[in-house]
Amino acid sequence: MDLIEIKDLSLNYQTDGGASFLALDQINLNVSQGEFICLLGPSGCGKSTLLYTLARQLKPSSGSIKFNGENLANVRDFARNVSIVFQEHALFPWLTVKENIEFPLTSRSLLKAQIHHTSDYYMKMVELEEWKDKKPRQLSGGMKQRVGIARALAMETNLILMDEPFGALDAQTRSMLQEELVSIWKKASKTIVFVTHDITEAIYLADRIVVMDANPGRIKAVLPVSSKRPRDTSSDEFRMLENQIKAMLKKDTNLVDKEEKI
Amino acid sequence: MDLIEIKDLSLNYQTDGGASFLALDQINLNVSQGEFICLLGPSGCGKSTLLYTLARQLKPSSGSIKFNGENLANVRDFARNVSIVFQEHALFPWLTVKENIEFPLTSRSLLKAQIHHTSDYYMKMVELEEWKDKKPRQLSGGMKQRVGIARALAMETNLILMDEPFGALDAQTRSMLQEELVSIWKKASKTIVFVTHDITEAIYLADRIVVMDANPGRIKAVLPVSSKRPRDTSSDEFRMLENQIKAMLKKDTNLVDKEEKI
Amino acid sequence: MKKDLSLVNKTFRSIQKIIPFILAIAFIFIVWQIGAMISNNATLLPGPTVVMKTFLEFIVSGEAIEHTVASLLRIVLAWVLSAFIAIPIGVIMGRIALLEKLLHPVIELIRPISPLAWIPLAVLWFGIGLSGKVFVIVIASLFPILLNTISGIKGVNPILLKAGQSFGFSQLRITTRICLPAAMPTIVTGLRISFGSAWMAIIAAEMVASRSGLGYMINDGMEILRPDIVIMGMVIIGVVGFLFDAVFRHIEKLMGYSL
Amino acid sequence: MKKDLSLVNKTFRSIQKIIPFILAIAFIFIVWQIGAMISNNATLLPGPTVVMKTFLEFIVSGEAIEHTVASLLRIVLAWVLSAFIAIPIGVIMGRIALLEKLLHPVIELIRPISPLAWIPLAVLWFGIGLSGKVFVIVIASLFPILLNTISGIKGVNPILLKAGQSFGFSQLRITTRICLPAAMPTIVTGLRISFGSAWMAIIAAEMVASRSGLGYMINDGMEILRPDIVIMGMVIIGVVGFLFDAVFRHIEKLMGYSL
Amino acid sequence: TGCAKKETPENSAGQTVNLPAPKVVKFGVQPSLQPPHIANMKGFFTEIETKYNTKFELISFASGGPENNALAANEISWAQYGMAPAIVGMEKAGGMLVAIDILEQTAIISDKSINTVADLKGKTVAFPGKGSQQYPLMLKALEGAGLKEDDVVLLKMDASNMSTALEKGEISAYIAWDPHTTKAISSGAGKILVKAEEVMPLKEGHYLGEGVVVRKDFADEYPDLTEDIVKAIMKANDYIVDNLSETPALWSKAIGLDESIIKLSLDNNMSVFVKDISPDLEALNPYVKLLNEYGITQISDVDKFLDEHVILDYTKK
Ligand SMILES: Nc1ncnc2c1ncn2[C@@H]1O[C@H](COP(=O)(O)OP(=O)(O)OP(=O)(O)O)[C@@H](O)[C@H]1O
Ligand SMILES: Nc1ncnc2c1ncn2[C@@H]1O[C@H](COP(=O)(O)OP(=O)(O)OP(=O)(O)O)[C@@H](O)[C@H]1O
Ligand SMILES: [Mg+2]
Ligand SMILES: [Mg+2]
Repeated sequence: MDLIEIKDLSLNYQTDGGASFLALDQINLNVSQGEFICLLGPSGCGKSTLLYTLARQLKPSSGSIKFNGENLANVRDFARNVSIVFQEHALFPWLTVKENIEFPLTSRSLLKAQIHHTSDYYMKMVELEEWKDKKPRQLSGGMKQRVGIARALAMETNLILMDEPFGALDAQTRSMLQEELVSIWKKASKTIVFVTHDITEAIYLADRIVVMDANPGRIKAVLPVSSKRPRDTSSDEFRMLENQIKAMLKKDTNLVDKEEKI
Repeated sequence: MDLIEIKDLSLNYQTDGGASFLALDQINLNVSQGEFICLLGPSGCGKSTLLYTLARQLKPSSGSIKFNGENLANVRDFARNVSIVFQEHALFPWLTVKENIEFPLTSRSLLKAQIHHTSDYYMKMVELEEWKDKKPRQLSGGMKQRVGIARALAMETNLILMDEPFGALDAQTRSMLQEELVSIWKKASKTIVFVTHDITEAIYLADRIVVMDANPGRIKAVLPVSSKRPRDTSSDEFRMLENQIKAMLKKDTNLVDKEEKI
Repeated sequence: MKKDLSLVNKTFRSIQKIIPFILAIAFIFIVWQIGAMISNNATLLPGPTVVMKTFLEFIVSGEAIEHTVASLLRIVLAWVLSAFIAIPIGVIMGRIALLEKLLHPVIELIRPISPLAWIPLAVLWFGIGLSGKVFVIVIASLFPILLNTISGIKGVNPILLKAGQSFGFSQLRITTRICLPAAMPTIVTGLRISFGSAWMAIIAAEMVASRSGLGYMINDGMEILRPDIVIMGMVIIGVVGFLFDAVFRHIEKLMGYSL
Repeated sequence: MKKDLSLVNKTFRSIQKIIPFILAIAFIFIVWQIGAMISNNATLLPGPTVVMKTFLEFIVSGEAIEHTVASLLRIVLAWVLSAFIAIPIGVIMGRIALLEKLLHPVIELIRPISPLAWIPLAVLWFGIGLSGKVFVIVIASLFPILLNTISGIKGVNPILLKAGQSFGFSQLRITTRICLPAAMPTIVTGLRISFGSAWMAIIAAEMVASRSGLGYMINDGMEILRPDIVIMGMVIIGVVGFLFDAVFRHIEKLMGYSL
Repeated sequence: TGCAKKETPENSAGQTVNLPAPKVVKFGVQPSLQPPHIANMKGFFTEIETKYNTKFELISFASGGPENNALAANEISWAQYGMAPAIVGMEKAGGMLVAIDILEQTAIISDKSINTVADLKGKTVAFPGKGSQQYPLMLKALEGAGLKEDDVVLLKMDASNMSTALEKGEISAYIAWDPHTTKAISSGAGKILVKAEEVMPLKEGHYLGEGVVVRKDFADEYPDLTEDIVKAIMKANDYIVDNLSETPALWSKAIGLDESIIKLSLDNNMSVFVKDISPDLEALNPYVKLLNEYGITQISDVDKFLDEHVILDYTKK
């Protein structure tokens, strides 16, 4: 049994005018335990929508999502099963690094000592012990994202959802964090669903890449990446996959260009 | 005689505490007429500082800059010789596309008809005629940058300075605009100094890449790019240059990482 | 068919917009009625019905309109005057840091003093006629415009200034053609707040000897033991103030969009 | 050596900070002196020297301090009360859109009505003691806190709310542990503005009935044609208001940084 | 000025041409039972307007303080108000007393539990401010009962709120003028504790209520006009005394006060009018001294003060 089973999932946004917008159209996807999945596609193709539907923050219009064989809507203690790493970190500016990481745990009935133990463990994992008493504004962008990752890890959920967590970072920091994420994912043996619109990133990270298509949001292809990690971005295998996906997306890009989103 | 001759240029920022920060240290660089130069380097290496010194918005602490053989500070009618394309477009939100492009010309003693003629010409060049009566907020990010480029072109200066003009755009739009920029540069036969921290972008665009180094801001290398345009980003030549620059910058990146800018 | 639907939709939505307003009035009336019943002192807090009756009388006699118009004229005059004084000064202060540093404390020292306290000086300098009242209102309405203009000008995106410089524009041109339009939304907000302050100062202003206006009506109502008139005046001030604010907010929104 | 220099620097810079303030006072004094000379009406506008003399008398007799303290106590009380009323209501309105839609027009209808107009009702409902005065000040100081709290809560970065939801937090926990701290800087700004409004309402409040306070002093000075007392009161209000605002701005800045 | 009128008004002093007068005569009044309202309603001012080719403007003030402010700023040249503000106006605002046209209008109103002024010891008593005529009268009343200012809690408040405070039991008594006094009586919340005349019988067994003040420079520049205005007020006063039952309707129309309250005030002798409204020096003198004693005025030479500021001629003519 797969961890996630998405079947015929559609999602309609109700817009103000009374009209509706089909953001996800007949999505079918299974994710197995421990897998690293990347959702890739042009802006507006519904990547975030799909992710937040998995996070139960959006309700499907039709279709079903099973989590551990159970209907997603019925999963109890949802926050112990699924955690999220947001784009632009979503840290609480008035809390220190340590407090940010511990914040989700404060609503669980845990002893203080347990909470400290957990946060220390994951702060070590993302190499932030030295910065634990700093406020987010004192951190660089990359460090903020590491706090966000540590926070999600500290929730010790099976599934971690990530919405373009590295989108706002510069190229160097970004590739560094990608490396780190892969090693953490291996260490902690989590299941990750990762949204990106960067082709290189998707190929570098994913076990399988879910290429999506806009208008309506559909799955265009699911591409397995078989090469061993750490992956060499200049290898021929990498190149080929990159060019294949580029070609796939090209048509979309032109479409987007012609319409010129306003 | 080269268009720009920079000799032993240094620039010290005076900080609040009374201390000073050496942002440019002994820069020597010549730019010839019609050349496309890219300034490449990690964040904080002084790329923008160098650019704005050329734009005469910052004063050198020592050294000299010659423009057309004349001392830069003495160039008369400076705005007719040098124009700038800013990061994040710097369009005036209350003016239409056409008005934005014409705005720099309004302070010159030109006839209305002349101004309209000029703006029409460059609007056509960047393919924006259809959008001429729209306000910036009605445009996509890529279109805004094209307006910024058209505005700089319409000033009909010999030298155009660009400070990461595509930094805020997504990958697809970005590569499209790079293509366009190259073709416009050829058509209008301008001299361009272009700041970027994206290696691929620099290789795709430049005649010569000026690789800079941080702390203090220095020129590390000046690499000519000889391959013919349009350049193929997957060609071996491209790859090699890319890896060469990456290796060059690697040391810096680690440095930056250790120091963790706060 | 589609068009019809959208028309129905539109009407429906504008009705929807008025509903909270109507509910608000109903809510206030109910609280007021209860308050009147609890106070049980008709000579001091007449209920809504009594006030409505007085209101009708004042409408019929034309006094309600007359007083409202008189007050509005004073306020609009003072407000326009404030704008003419405050916007230029604010622009100059926003552009010249030294001047701002020097004048800001002056503003901050004068600002806390209520318009009420200025009444004797208003009488001395400007008399008990229109200008005296206008002065008192200006005291109340000047500062929001001034402070918003300064902060609007200082808050102009520096890249727009850099751009202006790169065009070879003079400082004057940068100020009038770039800073002023860029600061306009903030200035409009200042104008809105200022109108509100002016409107609140009308009672104080019309304490300076007057024979018309809502403030006069309220002051006089107190003196001649007519609480119904006092409360009617309050209601008119509330409603008219609300309506103007709504109009200004609309303008503000349009301005914001157009930028 | 380096330390010494930085100390000198620091002292120098704090002196630099006070300079504009001193210049402002000097400026006001000069304008005032000129104004007094032009008006040439000592019964209505005495010059700075006359007022300084009165001020010294009032300092010696202890009255200046006594009135200032009396006013401050009333204001602080009313201001704290406003905060206790407005922050919870504001938080609830900010969180529950429907409630905001319903109550917002009520606020906007009541807000334009000057505290002055409420005096008769203040006497009726709360009497002439402390509570009557406090009510009048609350009318002035409630709305800035309320409106800032609502906008602060509504303006909380939605991603923080999403994060809270994803942690499995209850609505109550999200409100108290996320919305409230995130809105705190805006609320503090509201508290500062509110203190200013309260301070401006002191003259109106002390019209309710009093034997002390700066408002009382000014009202009384007006009645017995003692403009020196009136102007002294205005100066004290200006200076004390300025100082409090400066302190609040400092707190606001600290708050802003810590976020 | 400068308008030659052919038809001679009967009561004119003889001149028919070029009677000097300002364009507008600004007259400060209050919305209470003041004779200038009656003069206005009965057209006595209109006669003067025609004769001098001028205009009367009655400007309403809530109390004597702001009225004095306006007088000092030369924004009004005539003012009718309580005797204490009148004397402050004479001292500081360049005013001159020309008439005393109301003898009563002030009283101490108390709740039912207070029977004598002495009962006020330790109680809270409201007064309308130090600039009012009520303040010295209150002090005098206390003095008469053997009390000092500190023996009661004196609270300054707006007269219009006093009866509310009394009804709510927050004060035990207050001192005010009509209609604020009558209001508490008509609502049953209060009763007259003492009337002003009992505290300070200054003229014909009455207290000195209100007076008319003119700016000295106005009287100097327009002596005839000043005389005619005083006469118009005397005429109004005579009318009030002679037609007491007609006046409530007139006042009510002029100031908006309810007719029944005005009637009640007159029936209770809250407002007392007499025909002799000359500023009687003998009556005034103790009053001026009292004000000085209480620190309301800072007149250095009390004995000379009145000579300089009161013109008896106008009313005696
Ligand atoms: N609340 C909403 N109401 C209506 N339409 C919405 C809403 N949220 C998103 N959409 C629309 O649904 C589509 C998919 O949005 P989504 O945010 O999932 O895209 P995305 O793939 O994450 O894009 P990006 O890369 O820009 O983040 C878009 O066309 C968007 O305009
Ligand atoms: N006004 C200033 N005062 C003091 N230091 C400054 C100032 N402006 C820039 N600096 C410093 O000078 C150095 C170079 O800055 P510059 O903006 O030129 O870098 P850059 O290469 O353009 O970086 P980026 O890619 O982040 O734009 C940086 O370390 C920066 O902190
Ligand atoms: Mg998205
Ligand atoms: Mg830069």
